[in-house]
Amino acid sequence: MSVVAIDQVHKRYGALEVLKGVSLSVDTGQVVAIIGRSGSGKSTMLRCINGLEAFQSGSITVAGHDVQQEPTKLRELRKDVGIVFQSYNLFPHLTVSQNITLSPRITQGVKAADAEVIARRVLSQVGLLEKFDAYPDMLSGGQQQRVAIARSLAMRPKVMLFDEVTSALDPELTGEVLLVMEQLAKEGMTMLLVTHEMSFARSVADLTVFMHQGKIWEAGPSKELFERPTTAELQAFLASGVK
Amino acid sequence: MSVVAIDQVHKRYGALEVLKGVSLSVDTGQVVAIIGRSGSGKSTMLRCINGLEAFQSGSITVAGHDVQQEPTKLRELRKDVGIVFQSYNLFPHLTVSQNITLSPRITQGVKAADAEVIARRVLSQVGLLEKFDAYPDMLSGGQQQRVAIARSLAMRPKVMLFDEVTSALDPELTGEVLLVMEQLAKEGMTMLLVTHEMSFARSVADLTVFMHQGKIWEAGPSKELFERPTTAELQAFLASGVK
Amino acid sequence: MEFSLHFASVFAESDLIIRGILLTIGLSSSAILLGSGLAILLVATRNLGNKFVRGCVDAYVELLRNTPFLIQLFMIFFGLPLMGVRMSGTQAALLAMTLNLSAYATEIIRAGVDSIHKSQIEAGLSLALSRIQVFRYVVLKPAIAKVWPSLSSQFVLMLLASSICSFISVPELSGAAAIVEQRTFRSFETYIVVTLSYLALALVLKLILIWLGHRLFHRKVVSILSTASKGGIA
Amino acid sequence: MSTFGWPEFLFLLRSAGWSIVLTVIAFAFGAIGGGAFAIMRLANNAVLRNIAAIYILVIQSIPVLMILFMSYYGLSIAGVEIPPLLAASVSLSIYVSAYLAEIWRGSIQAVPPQQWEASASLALTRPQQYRYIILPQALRISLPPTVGFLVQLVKNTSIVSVVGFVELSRAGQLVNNATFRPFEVFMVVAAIYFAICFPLSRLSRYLERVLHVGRSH
Amino acid sequence: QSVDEIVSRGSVKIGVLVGAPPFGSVDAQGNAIGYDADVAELVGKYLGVPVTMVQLTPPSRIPALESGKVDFLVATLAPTPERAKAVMFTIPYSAFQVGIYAAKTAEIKTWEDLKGMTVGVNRGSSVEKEFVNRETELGLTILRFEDDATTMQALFSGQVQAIAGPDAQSNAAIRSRGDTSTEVKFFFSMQPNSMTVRKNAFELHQWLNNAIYMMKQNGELDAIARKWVGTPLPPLPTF
Ligand SMILES: Nc1ncnc2c1ncn2[C@@H]1O[C@H](COP(=O)(O)OP(=O)(O)OP(=O)(O)O)[C@@H](O)[C@H]1O
Ligand SMILES: Nc1ncnc2c1ncn2[C@@H]1O[C@H](COP(=O)(O)OP(=O)(O)OP(=O)(O)O)[C@@H](O)[C@H]1O
Ligand SMILES: [Mg+2]
Ligand SMILES: [Mg+2]
Repeated sequence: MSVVAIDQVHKRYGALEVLKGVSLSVDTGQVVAIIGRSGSGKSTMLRCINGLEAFQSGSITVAGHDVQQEPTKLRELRKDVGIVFQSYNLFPHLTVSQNITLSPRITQGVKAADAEVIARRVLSQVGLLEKFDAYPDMLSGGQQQRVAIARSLAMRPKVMLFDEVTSALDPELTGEVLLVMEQLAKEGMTMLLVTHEMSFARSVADLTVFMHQGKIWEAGPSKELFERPTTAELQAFLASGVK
Repeated sequence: MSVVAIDQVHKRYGALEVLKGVSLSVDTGQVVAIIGRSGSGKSTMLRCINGLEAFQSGSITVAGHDVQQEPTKLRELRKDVGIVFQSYNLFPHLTVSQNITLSPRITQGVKAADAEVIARRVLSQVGLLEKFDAYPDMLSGGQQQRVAIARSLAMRPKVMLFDEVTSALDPELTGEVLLVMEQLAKEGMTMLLVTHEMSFARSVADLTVFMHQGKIWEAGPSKELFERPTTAELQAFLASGVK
Repeated sequence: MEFSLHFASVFAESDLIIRGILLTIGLSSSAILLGSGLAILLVATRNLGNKFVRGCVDAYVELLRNTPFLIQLFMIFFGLPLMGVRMSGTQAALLAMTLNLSAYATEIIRAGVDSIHKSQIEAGLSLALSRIQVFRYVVLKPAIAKVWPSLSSQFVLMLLASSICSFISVPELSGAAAIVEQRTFRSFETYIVVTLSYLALALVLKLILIWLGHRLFHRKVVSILSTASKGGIA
Repeated sequence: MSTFGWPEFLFLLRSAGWSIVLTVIAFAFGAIGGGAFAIMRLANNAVLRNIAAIYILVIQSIPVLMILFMSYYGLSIAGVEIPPLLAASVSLSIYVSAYLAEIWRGSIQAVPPQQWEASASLALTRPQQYRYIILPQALRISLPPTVGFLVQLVKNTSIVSVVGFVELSRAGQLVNNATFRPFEVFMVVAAIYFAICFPLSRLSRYLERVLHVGRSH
Repeated sequence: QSVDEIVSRGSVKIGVLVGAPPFGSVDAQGNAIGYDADVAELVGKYLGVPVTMVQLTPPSRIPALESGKVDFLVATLAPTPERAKAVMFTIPYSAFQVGIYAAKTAEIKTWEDLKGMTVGVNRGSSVEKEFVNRETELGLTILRFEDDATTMQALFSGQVQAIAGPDAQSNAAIRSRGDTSTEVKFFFSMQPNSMTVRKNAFELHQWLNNAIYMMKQNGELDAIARKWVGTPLPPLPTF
């Protein structure tokens, strides 16, 4: 059953058309890697899915919610869809546990004690229980990124979106974060992830989607796609920067 | 003849000893890669070499200058030693050419016309001649980093220091910058570079230095070092995050 | 010129001065609390409201920032009664100070809010917070932290400007001093006492604000005097 | 002068001239002092740094009226005669210098420390770093709060009435005392102040918009 | 400070209060005019030197005198023993009646009728004492305002129920506003005004007393009083 259904989405910034009719369907428990050159519209697609960007035409349904720009509906949607960004975006004035419990407490009315239990659970999921009371600026980049993931998980989302969550990290720290994502995949979380880590995409993602010039240029089971890219563009892309 | 001579340098931040007796000698024209875990003191060593950090004991001589915290002497030293940082640090209020010509003009009294010639030369060296009049925020990360290198080259340094100049870049942009550095190495520039790109270190550096806990733990010709690491720490390090 | 200072007759009126000091403290601290509270509300309103609401808040700020405090005070104390709204001098002073401070503080805090990166707001929204919740829990504190020095300066300026309230019979510090001065003609003595009192009040306020700033925003209290700059590189 | 008419209005306008002149003088000299103290406040030398810190702290804490009062009447008693214009200019400049020093120190510190390192690595001297790298960037950051302070300064020049200058506020009071038409008179006074200050406020907003576009925070 | 010094300097600096018409005010050119200004001119004439008039605000009168910015004050100051510890007063050169002003509808005939009222007074004036002396006895709430005009405004705005003020100024205010609802209830004292010199300026003090005596005798002060207040010069005390 498809938990994310994107249908003919067009998105323009002024005159610039960034998404030119994107359609994609993701089933529950699937892991989808989105790859493509800078500027091809990967982030924009993710941001459209959780309503951070409005789009001009087409429709998106995610976890049973129809994506539309109505504040109350958006909030309901976002309780079911977690997103993690490249730049972590932790709240610098709150401790790790406060970062995590903020939204459950004020949007779901979870009590302080229960919220703490949740915080402990998701922190151990990402292997950072000992940073419970630390402030974000006391953590390394990789640790911050894992807290950002934990913060999303605390909402018990049905779908997780990841936007280049390792690009700002050096190789060692990248490893930490990829491990957490692999673990999530194993636990059956539905995930869409934009990534530059081809080896990770290949090994973890069920499906890989190659975006090019605002379109889904090529898509398919990861193994196949990486081994037998059909379009010239994807062949060129895979040949270029990838190590 | 050794152009960089580091002898038993100790450096403390308050109670924390960051460099615990580091010694290193680099000959003219050599390319030295410095690798090691986060926090091992790599940046600190580089910053001591061009006097950005004072150290408590030991001595450093570089390009004939004895490194000591005396402003006039430091300035003389810095005319011969270029440094490029991970975060580019271009001057955002100046154009690319102004970024490059500023120091030659005001510290070496080069005339405007001559400075422009220099700017053109170093910009073509890094393949960015067409960005002569652009402002830094109009450039991509890789382009900014190459301008930062060009800015250092304009001083005609005898030694160049690079501190993780590609960490902030995505794989595609990383390629651009590494190419420039390889070119410099071929031209015989003496270079010390902190890097996470093991493959680059292996292929370009004559010498690789592994730092661990404030010490030079292991050092040797790059090929050998990567193929036959002797210490357990270097073996573990090479086995970990490296792709 | 034979001139010497005689503080005796000024100190004879120390009752009046001390009551003035207490009133100055009371007025200023209330105005700071109420004015900042109002400013936060205004910034929130401006932030969450539509173009029209934003225009109204801007008009309020510009009107109060660009006209003299004395005249605002005058209009409230003498003008409002003509429209049937009567309040005591102290109430009028408190209202005028609160409104005046709220205008300056609104502008300062707004700048702080604008400097909060958009990504923080997006992160908040993505966690299903409403825009008001994002403002309250994500934006507000870091925004105020960023502009705390300017805000503190404005508070001190307000403390010093409270002297103007003596114009409408409020016997705060400088009003009390004017009475003493007119009774005794010991001008210099009076003004010296007043200056030192304001200096003490302002220093204490400033130190409290610095301490509070560190307490609220930095998690560790550091030395109150100068700390070396990050720019200390030869 | 017993009715509020055209001559009185002109009198107010002429007095506004003093407000402007004194603002300009105080700002010009205050800016020089403020710049110097801001840089001292950031010096490597702890003595300079603390002198500047204490100067700023103390001057910001004294009502400027008292600075003026003491420098005009107080110094006179001590045997030093200074003309009122000088006393007013000096006192206001001292006051302005402390506030600008504080605003500008903040702005200089807002320039990322990496800019200091990068320029030092290019062999620039400290004055060169300030001149070519730091100040041009700090300027952009400092414009809004500086203009914000300027707007307050225009109104705070009213304290010079204590040494005999009839600037706008004082003139308003004189006209009111003679005509007993407070609401008309003060409305006009407020309007003149508004006419002076509002363009400055707008300028500040405008500069903020223009100079902050695309800049990272 | 001696008269000789002033004469040999060739000019005299006299401090006058402005902002309290009809005693002191400014014309639309900003020049000091009024009762005090005319008297000051007259003193200059007797000294035989041109007069530099220094306009002063209430809080700067005494500092200007003590710091030597002016030679003496002709600034509508009432002599009180308390003040005389700081400066020296000449014999009075002008006087005005001080009365209680209130709305016509208010039933006020004597001090007793002010019981429990909120009253206003110019905080710089010597009349303030009259209220303070009766503060507890009558249960008064006293508000002290910046100047006479503001005090009158407080009455008009209803912030106080009655004020004490000089007749000349109060009448001028009532007239300017075209106010018909306010009137004088009763006069309770005559405030004499003295010129003020620095302590120890005995010679100047004596000379000014002499000059004031002369102006009273030859009717010059009376003419000034008629011009600015509209009534003849009342009998002035001497001391
Ligand atoms: N707010 C905006 N206004 C105008 N154009 C925008 C905006 N955000 C993105 N774009 C443009 O939309 C296009 C797609 O951007 P997007 O961020 O989705 O690319 P991406 O595939 O995520 O690239 P990257 O790998 O660099 O993150 C780009 O050309 C970009 O310049
Ligand atoms: N200004 C400072 N004050 C105190 N400690 C510092 C300071 N700068 C660096 N350190 C500490 O010195 C140690 C070495 O830092 P350094 O930056 O040299 O490491 P590095 O090897 O460059 O690491 P990375 O790969 O993360 O850049 C670290 O433990 C760091 O926390
Ligand atoms: Mg993107
Ligand atoms: Mg480093």
